[in-house]
Amino acid sequence: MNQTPSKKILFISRHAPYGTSLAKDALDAVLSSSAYDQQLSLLFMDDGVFQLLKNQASGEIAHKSFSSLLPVLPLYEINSIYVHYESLKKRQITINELVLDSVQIIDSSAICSLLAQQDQLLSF
Amino acid sequence: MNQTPSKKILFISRHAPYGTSLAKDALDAVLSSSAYDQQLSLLFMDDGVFQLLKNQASGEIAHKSFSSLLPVLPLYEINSIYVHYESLKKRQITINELVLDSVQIIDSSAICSLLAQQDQLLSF
Amino acid sequence: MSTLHTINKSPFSHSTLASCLQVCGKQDGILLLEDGVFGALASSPCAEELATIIETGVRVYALKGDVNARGLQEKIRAGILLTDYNGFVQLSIEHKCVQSWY
Amino acid sequence: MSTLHTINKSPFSHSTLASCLQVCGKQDGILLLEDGVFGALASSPCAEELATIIETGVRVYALKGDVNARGLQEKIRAGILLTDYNGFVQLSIEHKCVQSWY
Amino acid sequence: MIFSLAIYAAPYTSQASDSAYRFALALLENGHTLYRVFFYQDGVHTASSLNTPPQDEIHFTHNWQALAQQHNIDLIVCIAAALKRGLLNKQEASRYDKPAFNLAEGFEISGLGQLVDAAVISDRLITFGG
Amino acid sequence: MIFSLAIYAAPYTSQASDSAYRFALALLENGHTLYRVFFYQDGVHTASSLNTPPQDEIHFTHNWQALAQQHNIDLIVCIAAALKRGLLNKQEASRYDKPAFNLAEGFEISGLGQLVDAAVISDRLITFGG
Repeated sequence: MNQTPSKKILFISRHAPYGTSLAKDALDAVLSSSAYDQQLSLLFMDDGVFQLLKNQASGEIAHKSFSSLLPVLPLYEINSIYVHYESLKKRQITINELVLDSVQIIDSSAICSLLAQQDQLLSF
Repeated sequence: MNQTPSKKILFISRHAPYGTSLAKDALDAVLSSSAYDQQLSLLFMDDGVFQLLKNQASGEIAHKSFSSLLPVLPLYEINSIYVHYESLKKRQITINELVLDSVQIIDSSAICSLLAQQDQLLSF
Repeated sequence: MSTLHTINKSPFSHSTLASCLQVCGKQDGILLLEDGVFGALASSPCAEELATIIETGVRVYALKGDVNARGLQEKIRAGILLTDYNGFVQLSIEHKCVQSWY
Repeated sequence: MSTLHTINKSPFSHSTLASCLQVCGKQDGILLLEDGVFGALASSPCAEELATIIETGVRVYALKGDVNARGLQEKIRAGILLTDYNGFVQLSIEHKCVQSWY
Repeated sequence: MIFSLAIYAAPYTSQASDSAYRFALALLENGHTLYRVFFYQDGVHTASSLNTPPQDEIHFTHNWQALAQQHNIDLIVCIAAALKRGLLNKQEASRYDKPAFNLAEGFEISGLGQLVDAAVISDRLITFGG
Repeated sequence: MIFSLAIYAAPYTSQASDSAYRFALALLENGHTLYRVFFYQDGVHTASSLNTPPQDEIHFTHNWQALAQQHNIDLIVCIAAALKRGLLNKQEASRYDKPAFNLAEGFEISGLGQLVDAAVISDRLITFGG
């Protein structure tokens, strides 16, 4: 890794929490990557926006809740956290229902530009 | 199994061929069950109807094609093979495109009754 | 006798709930579990069809543990009944067969 | 620079193609593979949006091996380009990034 | 009432694996019988003796072993699905000249016919797909 | 150009496993470099030495081993995903007191950081999800 210049890497998390391990796998990948000194961002879209809901009480299904996991993100070197506006709207989720308040809500065309600016996409 | 009376068992195959192993797993389950002297039927619906298309040339993806596998069904003790009418219609598939000609095309309400007549459903 | 339908996928990303509603009879029951509980939201793509079928007498259930895990306690639409695994077992007995849409 | 989008699920049962089309820009490309090739049918739920996006200049490809395997040789709609794995590699080079919708 | 379960979902990947186990617990608590659990497709991975989940995650293999022993449940793994996915008992490992086997105690490898047999013997067969 | 692949799909269950291998073949044939294949989620099962597919099905484990040896490719299996899914090398088997190990030769167990490392080192990272 020594001489390689820093890259813009976007993690795209599109799956609902709990039903499959993909949402958790994406989060683990983001957190493990934070030590690598790259320009990391994270985008929630489609059912992935459900990960952001407050009041997840996953005690009954024996998993740590995303409501409690996601707030660690700002402590890591994640430059920006994006949430797809149309995905929220379609699910009638409002901004004050989200567990993170430092997110940037962006629409489809902004996502198109965001993708185009990256050096790599990690798709989950 | 000795004294148990014969049961009506319907296999429901709802997944497209090749993309996942579910379609093949369903077919294998049907064929393995034919030795058990029960009243077996098979229903294709949703993307499962794609299994029935003629001219599948799966040589390029290293799987036996369903076009060549499904014609063995009538040789086994499968009482009836059903295909969901609305699933065909939605995909604009016509009857003469199907590799089996002994199938019964039934609509949604007939499927509702068909399910209600069964002793067990095997969902694929 | 009738059929219990179980749905474990989100109707926002999978068509299983829509498929189930096509063939669900008046005597049948529907159980939403795992990511299927997103189908109990008022914003669900199948919300209208679900409302119609509930009016005809079909009982639609959602697994409480899965609803709570996803933070949907306050967001479930009226007419959806909450249940637990004991209820799931009971439902599977009250119906003759179970069709799993996955 | 632009993005190559790959779709490997049937649009009749999954919403991945619809999601992709929402954010696909004019410079982007789309590759349908595995069960994603069902998206190349005229009857696909996303057929209209796909036609619109093709008119704006987006190139939409389908993997020939997956098309033939499924018996869709004669059923692919006009405007969809057939390619193979060498073409897939080439497309991934011509675009800056690849987003896999699965 | 006699139940059987068909589990097609991979443990640790799909929640359906967990749902199936909870359903089994509930039916047994309610005084019913669980005749057989049939593991097929990626469900076969449930039966690996090498599964090593973190302390704070469910150990499905141990859970099913304990339940089967307590309630005399048939835990059947489909042989065709198992072999291609790297799940072998001692005999199969030796037949195919493999250096190890990984089928956990309490699970048995058998044919796909055991699925329809479960459907015949049981009053209810419930499928848990991934 | 330098490529890496991320494979999340289970072999024998999802065609994506096959697509990934064919993509790898094509990129190598076209003179490009494959730096690393990172196996995560159910993709880790690709690395099991016990996989025993029927003669007429693809042997993904052997195929990747051969390709890696021929072209000097890093085959990395995510350790967290592997352990819970019953994929162990000799050291992990001994650490967790397991009776056997099943990581095939040529594959290496390592941390999730190797995924982002692959993204950094490579010009293109392509994900194959199940």
